[in-house]
Amino acid sequence: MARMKFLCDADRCIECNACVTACKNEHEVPWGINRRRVVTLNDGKPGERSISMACMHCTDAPCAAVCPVNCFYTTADAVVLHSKDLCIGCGYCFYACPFGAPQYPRVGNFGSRGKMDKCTYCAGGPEADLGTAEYEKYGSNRLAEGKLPLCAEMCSTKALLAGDGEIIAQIYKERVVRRGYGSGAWGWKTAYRETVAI
Amino acid sequence: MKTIVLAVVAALALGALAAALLTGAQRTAYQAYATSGARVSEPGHNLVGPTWSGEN
Amino acid sequence: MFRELGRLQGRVSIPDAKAATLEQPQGRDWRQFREGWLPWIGALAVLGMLLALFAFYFTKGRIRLDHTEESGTKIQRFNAFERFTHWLTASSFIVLALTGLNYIFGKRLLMPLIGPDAFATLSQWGKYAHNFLAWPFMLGIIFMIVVWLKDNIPNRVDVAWVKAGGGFLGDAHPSAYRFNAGQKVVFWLVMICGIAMSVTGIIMLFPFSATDINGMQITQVVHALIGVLFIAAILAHIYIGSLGMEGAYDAMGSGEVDLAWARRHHDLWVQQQEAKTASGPQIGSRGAVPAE
Amino acid sequence: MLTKRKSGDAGRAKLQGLAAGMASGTMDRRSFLGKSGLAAGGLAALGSLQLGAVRKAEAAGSAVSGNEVKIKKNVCTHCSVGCTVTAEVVNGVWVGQEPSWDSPINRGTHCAKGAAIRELVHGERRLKYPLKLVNGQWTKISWDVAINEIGDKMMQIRQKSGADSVYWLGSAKFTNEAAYLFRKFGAFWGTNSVDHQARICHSTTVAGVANTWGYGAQTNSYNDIRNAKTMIIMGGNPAEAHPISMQHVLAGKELNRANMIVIDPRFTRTAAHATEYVRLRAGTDIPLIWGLLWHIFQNGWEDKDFIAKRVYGMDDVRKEVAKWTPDEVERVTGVPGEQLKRVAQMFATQKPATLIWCMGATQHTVGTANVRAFCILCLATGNVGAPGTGANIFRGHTNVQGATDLGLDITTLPLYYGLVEGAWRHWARVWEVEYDWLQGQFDEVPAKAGRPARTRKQNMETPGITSTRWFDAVNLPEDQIDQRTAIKAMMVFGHGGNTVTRIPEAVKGMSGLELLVVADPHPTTFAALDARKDNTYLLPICTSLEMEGSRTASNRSLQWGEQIVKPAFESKTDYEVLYLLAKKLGWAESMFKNIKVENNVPDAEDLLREINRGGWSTGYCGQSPERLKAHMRNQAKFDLVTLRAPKDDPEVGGDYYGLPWPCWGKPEIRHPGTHILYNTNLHVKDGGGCFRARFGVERNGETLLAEDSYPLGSDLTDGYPEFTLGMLKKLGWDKELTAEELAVITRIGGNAPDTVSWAIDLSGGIQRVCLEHGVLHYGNGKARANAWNLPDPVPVHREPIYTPRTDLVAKYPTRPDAREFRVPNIGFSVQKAAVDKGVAKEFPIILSSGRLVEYEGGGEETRSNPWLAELQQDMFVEVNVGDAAERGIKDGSWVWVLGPENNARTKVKALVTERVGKGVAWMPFHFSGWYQGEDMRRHYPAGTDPVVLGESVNTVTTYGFDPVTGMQETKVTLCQIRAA
Repeated sequence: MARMKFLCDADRCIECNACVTACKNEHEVPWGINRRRVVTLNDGKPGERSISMACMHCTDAPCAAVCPVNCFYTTADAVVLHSKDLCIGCGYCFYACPFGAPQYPRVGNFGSRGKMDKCTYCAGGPEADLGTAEYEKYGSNRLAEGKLPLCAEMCSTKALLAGDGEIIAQIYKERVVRRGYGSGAWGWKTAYRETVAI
Repeated sequence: MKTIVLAVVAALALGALAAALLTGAQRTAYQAYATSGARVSEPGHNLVGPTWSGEN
Repeated sequence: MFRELGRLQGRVSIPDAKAATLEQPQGRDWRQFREGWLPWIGALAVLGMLLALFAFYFTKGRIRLDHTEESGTKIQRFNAFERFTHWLTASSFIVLALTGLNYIFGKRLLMPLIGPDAFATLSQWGKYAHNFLAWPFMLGIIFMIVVWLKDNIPNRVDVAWVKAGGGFLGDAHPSAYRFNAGQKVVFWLVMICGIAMSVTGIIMLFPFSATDINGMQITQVVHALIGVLFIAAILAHIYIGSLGMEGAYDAMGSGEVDLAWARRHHDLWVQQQEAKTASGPQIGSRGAVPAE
Repeated sequence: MLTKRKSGDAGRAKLQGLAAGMASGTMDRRSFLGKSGLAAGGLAALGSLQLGAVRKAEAAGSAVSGNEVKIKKNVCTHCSVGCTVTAEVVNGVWVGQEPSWDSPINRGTHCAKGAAIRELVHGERRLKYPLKLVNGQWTKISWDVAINEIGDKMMQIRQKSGADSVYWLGSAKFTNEAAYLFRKFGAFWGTNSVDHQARICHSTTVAGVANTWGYGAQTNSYNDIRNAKTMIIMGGNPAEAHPISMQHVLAGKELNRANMIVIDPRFTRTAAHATEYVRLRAGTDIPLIWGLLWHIFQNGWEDKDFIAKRVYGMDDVRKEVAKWTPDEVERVTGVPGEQLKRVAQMFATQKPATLIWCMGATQHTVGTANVRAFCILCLATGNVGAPGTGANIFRGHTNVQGATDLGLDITTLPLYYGLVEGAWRHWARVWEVEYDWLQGQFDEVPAKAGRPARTRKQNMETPGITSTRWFDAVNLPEDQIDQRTAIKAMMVFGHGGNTVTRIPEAVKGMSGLELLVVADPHPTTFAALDARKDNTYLLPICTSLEMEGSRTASNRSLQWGEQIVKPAFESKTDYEVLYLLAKKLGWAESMFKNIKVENNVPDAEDLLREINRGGWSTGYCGQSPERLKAHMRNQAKFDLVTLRAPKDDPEVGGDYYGLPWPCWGKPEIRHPGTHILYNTNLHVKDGGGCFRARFGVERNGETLLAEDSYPLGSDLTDGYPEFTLGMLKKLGWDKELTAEELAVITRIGGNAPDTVSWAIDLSGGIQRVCLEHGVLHYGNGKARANAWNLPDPVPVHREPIYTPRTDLVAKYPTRPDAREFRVPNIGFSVQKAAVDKGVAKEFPIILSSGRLVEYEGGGEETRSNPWLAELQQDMFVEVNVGDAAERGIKDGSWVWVLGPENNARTKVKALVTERVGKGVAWMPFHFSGWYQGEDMRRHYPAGTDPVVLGESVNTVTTYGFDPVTGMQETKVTLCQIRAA
């Protein structure tokens, strides 16, 4: 079975935010909820690198571990999803997530922050596939349509790779071999406890 | 026993009061993440529900 | 090049400053604490205390009022406001404790029984209760300070009390003012833990207003650790105040205790009371005399 | 709010059988609540639960994966890369966007704007119905009322002040057909003051490059950059302005392990990926290029063979370059000689090498000279006319290339025919309109302030006023304006207004107008500046996604866009509005003689066919609607690097994608288009070419024709002049013309048929015959390193008007004051005054401006798109860490940026960064809606104000115009920054 992963090739990412708006467009993500964002390290200095970050769908996901109501589940192709019916909006997943993926409709007090929302790898949630209820709660389900996340499909320089971990690692490896440099499969060590051996 | 009941009732009352105040002071993400340069009239409510509770 | 060098901070163009943290590995350590250590510490503390009390109850049994302590006349130990304060804090504490423990043990113990849906709704309600009943608890803590701080300043008498093992060893009853050393320990325990819980609780109630993500993790660790220890300690207090010592409940129940019992356990306090009122011991509820 | 839905049977089953991780055999939530007796009301009150509220599926359509979804293809309306947009349309509602995998240009990808473009057609901040300003209040009016009132007022103004008093400001976001129609409308109205965004974008490039080797356009393409071994990106930030081009740039950099050199005063997102970053002082492009050439000539790295055969006047350049020794270059530009030597060596020897530039090179008072210096660098190193080389000019807007080609330029009629009588007669023939009638539409200009009068014919052949000076032509005293009267009315179609310098002056200009009409999907800055009380109209125009039409990308490929959805709200297409206006003014029949009009909407295909019938000069004659649509259907067949389809394909065999102009001859002869200009390695019928012989045959004894260099398979193996019927006769090829072709030529030639040139031969016969002989009808000439007809024939460094280096102004002053495009250009006096008043001390920081990836152009459209607006919510200024520390400015705090003219000031946020060097600041130019610290949101019609507003950088930008094209100087001025 495929093991879905994200890989952002920091040597190609130009912080054009196509991934961000593609996600907003595909799932009608409202203002204030940023499932995906681009962070630029060393901004303005040589060695500046931009990385597009949403949720890495980790192996043994920290968010799933700390959730007091265990509302997370990992699908057969290793996409970490959660149920908004069960979520109580406590915010623990945000503390545990190394990548700051969870988003909350309300930012005020701890009491009623609303149900957590996060990148679903365009795989919807625990509702009937391609149903209106699924769209209203979790967004569209491209994986059910045999497609891949729109953020990666529309990435302007093909920096953001999504798909089976083996395949995108192979793509990235070939690139690094051909171009002679690479800043590493970003975030893989933390998320998947492995990296791409070049 | 009367004091105990009174205390419990008082606790619940204070709790309810805190609930009302805190929920009132609550700010949605689109209010919090809109700066003075932006006027957000239609923030959209997919994924978060019409009342921005994440429940729809 | 960038991996695993600790927290990575960058620049984002959106107003949500938290998004600028690209990676914070401390999340893994926090998870290790919350899923690894905390359940064990919590279980050990709470079950340990229960077992200890259980064992104590079945060995030493209940401390009976002996016959010399039933003179039939009463003396007011706590006035209405003090009792109100106690029960305001106690009732909200119980709910806070239960809902607090639910965060740790709910999914391990309760969810298998009632199923994810029901448990989620329960937890949702638990969270609301925890957040909103925290405020009465905090108010109660403040009231406690107001009414009891002055009686809980430790003094030489307490030292002697402790040396005598608080009356458990032998049958001598060391003298004590209004609160003996044990009760002062409980008071200070409630104060310290209560305030710590309140402070960390408020920080968590308004996330990221006071600190960043690592601060929030640390706050949660402190809140949880103190929480479970606090619960364990209060279990002991509940035991002594109800089952452990006969007649103790009345002090906080009706507010009046037997004069003879008071003379045996809190002799210096009774003397103070009598010195203050020329007409001897107060009987009944003739107006709340402030227990100065 | 239209949302995307995927309907299907939403069963509850999924909730019960959650993945194995959850315990099973349990109650679900509702039954639990039912049993526990908790009243539903109690819960719902806290808003935590929405029990049983069945939500009506709000979407007008639901994207059922099945046959109901219709796929429509159009082209992104934002930048000029030309990404294909694949739209999923259900019941006439655009519900989703899919990657356009087939397009060879974007291969499925988009940038932030392209991926959010669906929102444009249902944005709630769109202008929804025509509005009229009545003593300061926006009032709704109907289209008929609007067209009637505007038409009447225009006729009144025409009677009183003449045709030249109405200024036609077109748009780079027009489709080709709309741009052509707009220019035709200007010609019928009788004025040459028809301009658009190219003026402030690449006008200097077009003038400079055309005057060097023939056509002013990108010589290669984005895809061709994949062949480059070395790329210099100078004065351009493609990572923010043309993100998808970076896919080809970075892929090329990786495939060929190419050198990627970025030369920019600012460490941009593009520079972050460069192998070599060169930071120069803004405004010193020419010294840097001469510095490079100094090293090239010093070490003999130049391509001597190429220069000998195909370049004229390189010796004059050698003389100028000799002055620019490395230390003088370092003194002026700040770039160390050693670094320039490295860059020169790479560009000259590690070939093929390409030079990429954008606004950084063009938006200067020396813009045209800059661009010519860039071309000379390419010529000297032989880096033109081959794969992986060339001048890759990244044009800005979606159709700035097409709109420039089709004449939205005050100096020419469509397709660069110019304004000479021959050009007017050519178009009169194509439009089937009397030349004399057209001439009659123009004003007679009386003698004024010592200037001779102009007859209608002379005025007809005189360029109009540039869009950078329209407000000067309102504010200046009448006698200084070289036309009948000052400008009285502005017809603004799709133009922001905050992208032109000196906005305080523009505000005065706006109040001086008698009529202002803004036709745009959004109200634009013209509504926000609160300069007018009445006689102002806002007409809602739909975006190019809501109408059919073709657009020309920066690589000269034409792409056909289908109408994705009907125009939103009450908006109309450009075609319809121009038709209604033409009908109101009375010349609709003659203007739309050969164009089918159905319920007031002219047919886009017919317009393109008319362009094909007249587009001989630039090769716009082969791109028929049918061929373009075939290309859009067969996008996957075109190769990624050569952009060419396999030869044997029935529909698009051998074509280059989008038939990049020039695509010679009639559509029937199926010329494949020209992927790489001036490429002598290919036969002309395969898109080969050579430099145009448009500057004559010989000068000062030196030939201007190519010497033994010719396109592959050419019958003539040496340079030759432009082709006329006479030339064909001399070569005996005229016999190959068909009878009809000969008849047409003789009809056109009248009594001198031999003089009929290839450009005005409507039959296309001359072109057809030349192609058969492998010869290029526009001649085979040499590129000119010395353009003797331009000011500074060999580019000379001239300090910007507002320069911090007052010590250099004496040695490198700007050009003396002169009259250009009907208004005075007093750059020299302004520079002198600035130096005398010591402006540089009071305003020490160099201010440059540029693009953000999230916004485009004036920004009204993209700042109204919440998905984009959320990413950049505050106008900001990038301040160097050192400068910020000196002024006590913290990152993210408010600051005042003060400009040297009109004591203009803007209140913006500070972004303290290393991106800009010490003493340099940078601001994006997409914001408007705040003015000198005041929020002008209330001046917008209700509900049409963009989501994000901010100060415009051009409030503080200053005087300075290029002598050849009137280009503004937005890339370098001075400012002071103070904590607010």
